[in-house]
Amino acid sequence: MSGYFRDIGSSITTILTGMGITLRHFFNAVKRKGDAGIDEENYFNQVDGLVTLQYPREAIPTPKIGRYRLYNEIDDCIGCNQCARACPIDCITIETIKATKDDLAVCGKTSGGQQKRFWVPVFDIDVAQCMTCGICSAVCPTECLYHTQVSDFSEFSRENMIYHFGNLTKLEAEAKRKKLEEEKKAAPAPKPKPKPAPKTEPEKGSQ
Amino acid sequence: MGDTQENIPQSGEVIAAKAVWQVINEKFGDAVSELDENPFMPFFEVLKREQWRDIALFMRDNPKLRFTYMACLSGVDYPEERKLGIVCNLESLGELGHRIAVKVKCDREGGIIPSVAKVWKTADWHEREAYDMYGMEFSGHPDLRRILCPEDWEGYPLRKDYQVQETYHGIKVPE
Amino acid sequence: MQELGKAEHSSVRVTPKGDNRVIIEKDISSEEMILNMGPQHPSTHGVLRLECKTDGEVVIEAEPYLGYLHRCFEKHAEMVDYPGVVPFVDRMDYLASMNSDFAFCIAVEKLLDVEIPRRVEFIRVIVSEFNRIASHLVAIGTYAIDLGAFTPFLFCFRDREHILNLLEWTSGARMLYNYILIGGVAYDFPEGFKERALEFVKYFRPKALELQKLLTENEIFVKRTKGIGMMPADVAINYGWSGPMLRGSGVEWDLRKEDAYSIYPELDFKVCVPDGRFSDIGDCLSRHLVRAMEMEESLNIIEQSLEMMPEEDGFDPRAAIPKRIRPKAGEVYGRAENPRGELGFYIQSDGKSTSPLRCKARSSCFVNLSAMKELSLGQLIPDLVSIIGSIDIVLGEVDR
Amino acid sequence: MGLLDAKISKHNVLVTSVDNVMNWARLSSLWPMGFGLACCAIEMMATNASNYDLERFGIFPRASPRQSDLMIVAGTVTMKMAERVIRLYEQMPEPRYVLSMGSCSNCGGPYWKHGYHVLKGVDRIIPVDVYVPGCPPRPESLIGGLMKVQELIRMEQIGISRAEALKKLEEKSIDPGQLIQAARKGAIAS
Amino acid sequence: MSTGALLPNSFPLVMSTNLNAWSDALSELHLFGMPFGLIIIAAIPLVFIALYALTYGVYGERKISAFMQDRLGPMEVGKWGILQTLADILKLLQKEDIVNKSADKFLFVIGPGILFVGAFLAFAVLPFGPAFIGADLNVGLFYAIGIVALEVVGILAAGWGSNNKWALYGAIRSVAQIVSYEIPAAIAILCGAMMAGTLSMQQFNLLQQGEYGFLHFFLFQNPIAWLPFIIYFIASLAETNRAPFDIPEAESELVAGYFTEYTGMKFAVIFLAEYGSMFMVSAIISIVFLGGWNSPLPNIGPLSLNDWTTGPVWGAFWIVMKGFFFIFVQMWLRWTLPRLRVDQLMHLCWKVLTPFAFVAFVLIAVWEIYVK
Repeated sequence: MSGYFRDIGSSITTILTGMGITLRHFFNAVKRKGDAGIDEENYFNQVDGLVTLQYPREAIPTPKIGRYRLYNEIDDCIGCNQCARACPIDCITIETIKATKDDLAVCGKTSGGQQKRFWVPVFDIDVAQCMTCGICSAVCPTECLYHTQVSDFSEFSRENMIYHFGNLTKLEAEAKRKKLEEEKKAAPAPKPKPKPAPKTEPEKGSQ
Repeated sequence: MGDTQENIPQSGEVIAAKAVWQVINEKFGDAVSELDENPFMPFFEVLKREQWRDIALFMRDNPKLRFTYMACLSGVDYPEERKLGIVCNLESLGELGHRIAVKVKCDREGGIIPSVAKVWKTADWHEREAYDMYGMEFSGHPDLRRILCPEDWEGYPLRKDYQVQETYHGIKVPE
Repeated sequence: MQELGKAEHSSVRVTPKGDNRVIIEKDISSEEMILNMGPQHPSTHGVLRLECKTDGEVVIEAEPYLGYLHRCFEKHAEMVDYPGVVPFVDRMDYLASMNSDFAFCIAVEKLLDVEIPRRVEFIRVIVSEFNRIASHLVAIGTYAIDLGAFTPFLFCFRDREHILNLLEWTSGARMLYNYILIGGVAYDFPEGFKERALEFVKYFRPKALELQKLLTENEIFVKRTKGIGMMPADVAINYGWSGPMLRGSGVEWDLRKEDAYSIYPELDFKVCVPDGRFSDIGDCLSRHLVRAMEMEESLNIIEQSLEMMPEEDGFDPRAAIPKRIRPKAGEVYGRAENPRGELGFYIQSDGKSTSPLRCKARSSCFVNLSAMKELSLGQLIPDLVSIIGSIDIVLGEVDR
Repeated sequence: MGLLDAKISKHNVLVTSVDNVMNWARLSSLWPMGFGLACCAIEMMATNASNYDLERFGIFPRASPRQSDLMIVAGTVTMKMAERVIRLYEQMPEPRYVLSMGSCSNCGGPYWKHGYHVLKGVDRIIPVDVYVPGCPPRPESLIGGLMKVQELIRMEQIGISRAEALKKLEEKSIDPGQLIQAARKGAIAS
Repeated sequence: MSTGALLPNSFPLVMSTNLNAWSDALSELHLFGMPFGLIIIAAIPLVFIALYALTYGVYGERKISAFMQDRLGPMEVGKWGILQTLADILKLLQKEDIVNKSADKFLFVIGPGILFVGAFLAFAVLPFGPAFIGADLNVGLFYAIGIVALEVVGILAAGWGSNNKWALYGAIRSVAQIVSYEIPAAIAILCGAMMAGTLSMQQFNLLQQGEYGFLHFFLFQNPIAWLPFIIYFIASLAETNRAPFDIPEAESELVAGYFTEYTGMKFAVIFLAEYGSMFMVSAIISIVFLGGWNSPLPNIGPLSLNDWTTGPVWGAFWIVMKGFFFIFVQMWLRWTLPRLRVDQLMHLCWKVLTPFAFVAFVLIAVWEIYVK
C-alpha cells in the first residue's frame, strides 16, 4: 500500500518537474540564439531560447574546410588523372590530349606556375554520385579540385548534376587530337624519352 | 604467414593462445592443426570439421578455456584452394580474458560445416550471413535462411567469382 | 554469473527478478494474428521488419527480417583500396562515423605497423568521444519518441547540432566525416577548437541534467522501461552483446579498458554499469541509464584529453600516413568500442594488392539485434517498441 | 493532357486565381512521409528538429502514407526495399511528389558501381520531382530541395503539365547563398 | 450594481448593461415568424468553435509545442504562420479520397462523421454567457457526458472499417480507454453536480456567480473539490485521446492509430473533431468547477472589477479563456510526457482514479451535508 502511494507521489512530482522544464522553455522563447558560426567567439553566448534559424534568410556559416559541392578550377588542372584514380566510386571522368609543342604556350600555366602539358577536353564530375569524402582533393597536386562550401544545389533533372569542366569543345578537341597525331608522325624517331605518352594513350583509345 | 613469425618476444596474447591451444590439442589430438602464432590473430584450424561442434562446446564449457563470447564469425572464400571457410574470433569475456581464432574450412560446392548456433547464439545470425554470402551449409542450424539478401536472390555475392544478376523482379540491377 | 550447463541448449532463460512478461493462459481461446511491423514504421529506426505473431496486444513471437539496407559494404571493401574503404565505413554506422573509422583504422594499422603521432591519438579520442555523445543523444532522443515523448527528442537534436558543428569545423563534414585516416587524421584541430570544445562541455552538463529530469526520472518513463526486456548477463554474453547493452546487464566490460587501445589507458574514466537502485539490472531502463552515464563519462574524457593533448605548432596530422597502403600478408581482427558496442573488423590481406582480400565487419547492432526474438517473447506491443528502442539499432550497421 | 485540361485550355482570370489559391494551399502544407532509410534519414530528422525546423514551412512528417503529399526518399534504396517503396508510393493519395534526397537515391551514390544489392537511383521505380545532391545533404540543402518542390507546385496549373511547369521554372531560380550573404551584410551594416 | 467612483460611469456600462440590453433585444427579434435572434444567439458559439478549431486550436498547438521545444513553429505561411491551418484544410480538400478496396465502405465513410458529430453535439448545451446557450437542458451535464461516449462508436467504425491491423488496434484500445475513463470522469462530475444540486449547465454558472469573483467558484468554495477537479481533468485527457493517454493513435506504435487509412477531408474531419472535443471537455471542466462564464475577478472596495467584467460578451470571453487555459495545459502535458502503456492506463483508471473518485464523492457529500 505504501508503494501505491509512493508511486502516486513520485508520479506527481516528476510530472510537475517535467512540466516546469517545458514551461521554462516556453517562456524562454523570446530569446533567440542567433547565427554565429562555430568559429566565432560568441557561439555559446546564448544557451537558452529558440535555436531555429530561418534558413533561406539566415544560416550558420559553413566552415572553411566544409566539403560540399565538388568544383574544379580547370585553368589550374594539369590533367594528371590522379583524382579519378583515387576516387573510390569513380565519379570523375577525365580525358586528356597531350598538348603539341607549339601549343604549350596556348595551353598556359597553372596559377602556381606549373606548365600544363595536357588539354582536358572532358572533366566530368557526377555530383549526384559524389559522396564528398575529399580523397580526390587531397591527392590533387595543383589544388585545383576542391569542395566548395555551397551545399544547396538541388535540381529538377538528374542530367543537370553531371558537371562538365572540360576546357575544350568537342570540335576543338578533335582538332587538337589531329594536331597531336600529325606531330607524332612528323617526329617519330628522335624522341629519347616518350614517357608520358603511354599514360595518355589508354584514355584516347577509350574515347 | 611465415614471414610474420620473427624472433620478437611474443605478446601475452599469443602465449595465452598457446596455452589454450595445448588444452584443446590434448583433448582432440589431430582434429586441430598447429597454432599459427602470428602476433595479430593467433589461430588454429579445425581439420576434422565434423568435430567442430564438440570442440566448440569444449571450448565454451571447459573451466580452463571458458570461451563464453564469440566476437565474430566471418565467412571466407579461398578460391585457390577451392574452399570456403569460416573464421571465428573467440574470447573468454570477463573470466579468463584470453582470445583465439578458429578456422573451419569446407568444400566450395556443397560444403557443410557443423553449426555452432546453439553453443554461441551469436553464431546464429552470423552463420546465416555466411550462408547468404558464400553459400556453405551449416548442419544443425535452427533456421538457415538468407538473412541480408532477399530469399530469391541468385548467387552468393561475396564469392570471388560472383556475377551480378541482370534483373531482380523486373528491376534492373547493375548500373 | 550463472554456470552454463553442459548441454547445447544450456543458455536457457533464467527469469530474472522484475521480469513482467505476459504468460498467455491456454484455456482462453483467442486467435493469433500476424502483424507486420515495418520496414516502414516509425519505431523501427529505419527499415527493420518485424513479423509479430500476436494474441491481442501480446506478442507471442517476433521474427526480425533484415537486409532492407544491405549496401554491400564487404563487397566494396574488397573492391576499393584501403583509404577508399574509410568512407564506406563511415556510411555503415552513420551515427558514429568517427568511432567506426577509428575501429577500422586500428585494424589496418595493426597490420601496417605504423607509429601514430601522439597528438593524432588525442585528436582521434576527442572526436570519437564527441561522436559518442552525439550518437547517444540520438539514441536517447529516438527512444523518447518511441515512448511518446517528443520534446526530449528535439532537445537531444538541438544539443547534437552543436557537436555536429564542432566536428564539421574540424573535419569538413557534418555526419560522415572521413576524418580518421589510416595512420593519421585529415586535419589538425582548427584554431580555437579547444576553447569551443570546453565551452560545449560547460554548456552540455546542465542540458544533460535537464534531459535527465525531463525524461529519465519521469515516472511514466520509468514505468515504461523498468523490468521490460530483461536480459541476464550470461545469456547476454552468449548472445554476444557488447557495449551499453552488455553493461546494462551488469557486466563491467568496456573495450576502452579491456583492449586499452590508443590513449585510453592514460585517461581516468569509469565503466558505466547500473547499480540496480534505480533500475532492475538488465532491463531497458538500465541500458538507457548506461547511455546517459556514458555521455557524462565522455565529457570527462574530452576534458582530460583536451588538457593532456600536446600542443605542436605546424603539426601535420597526415605525416604518418603511408604513401601507399599495402599491408603485409596476414589476418587481423581489430576492434574498438563503438557507442553501440564492439565494432570489429576482420581483415585479410594477401600482401600484394592495395585492397583487402576480405573485410568483414562485426557490427554490434547486428549481434545485439539477434536477441530480439527472445526478448520479445510474451511482451506487449508497446513493450516491443520499447525494447527495439533500447537496443538502439542503426540499420546501416545491421545490414551493412 | 486530360479531358478537363483540354476544356480549360484558356487560362482565364478565375481559373488562374483559383489555381493560385489551391497551389498556395498545397505548397504551404506539404506533409512528407516520415520515411527514413539510411544516413540521410538522420539529416532529415535533424532538419525536422529545432535547429532547422521544417514546421516553419508547414511541413510536418506523417507516419502514414495515406496522409502525406510528399515522399522524401532519404537514403539508399535496396533491391529488397524497392518493392516496398513502390507500394508506399502507390498508397499515397494524389497529388503526390517525390523528393530524392542524397546521392544514394539519386543514382546509387557511392554504391553505384559495386553495390549489387542497391537500386541505382530511385527514379528507376518511381517518378522523382526534385533531386537533392549531397552525401548526406545538409539540412540547408534539404530545405532548398523542398523549396524547389514548392516552386514546382506554384507553377502547376490546370492545363499545364508538369514538364511545362519545369520548363518555366528553369528560367528563374533563386540562390539562397546570396540571400544569406545579403542578410548578414545588412546585419553588420546596421 | 455599484459603479466605480474613480472611473467614468460609462466605461463599465458599455461592456455590461448595454450589451445585456442588446442581447435581450436580439432575442426578441422575429423574422417571418421565426425566432431569428435566438437562432443567431445559439449559432454564435458553434460558429466560433468551428473557427477556433479550424485555426487557433491546431495553430496554437503547433506554436506552443514549438516554443516548448526551442523552435519557431509555423512561420512562412502568412505572418507568423497564422494561415497555416487554413492551408492545411484547403490542401486536404484537394487530396485524392482513397477508400480501401477491402475496407467496409459504409463504416469507413460514416466513422469520421459520427466522430465529428459526437464531438460537436455537446456544444449545444454549453453556455457561453448569460444569454448564449443553444439548449438549456435540465439534464445538460448528463447529456454532455453521454454524448462524449458517442465518439467511441465513430472510432470503432473507423478502425474496423479501415480493415487495417494498426487501425483495429487503435480502435480497440480507444474503446477500452474511453469506456473505462467514463467512470471516474462521471463520478468526478457528479461531485460537482452534488455541490450545485442541479444538472443544468446554466444553473451551474448562476450558482457560482458573486461579487467575490473566483471565491464563488466551486473549486474555491470547497477544499475537497480539488480532488474531483483533478480526477476529471486526467480522465478528460484520456477521453479525448490526448497525451499521455494517446495510445489509440500512438504514432510510434500504431503508425497513426485508427485513422491510419484516412486521407484528405476525412482525415481533416477526424483531426478537427479531436480539437473540438478538446475544447468541449475544457469548457465542461471550467463550467463545473471554475464558474463558466463568470468573471474570476473580485470586487475590491471601490474597484468593482467583477461588475465591470460581467456581461454577455465578457461571459463568452471568460469561458473561452478558461477553455483555452485548459487546452494549453493539455498541450503542455502532451509535449512533456511520454505515453503510458495500455495496462498502465487501465491500472491508473481502475486502481487509482476510480477509488479516489469514490472517496471524493463521499467526502463531498459529507461536506455538503455537515460542513456547509
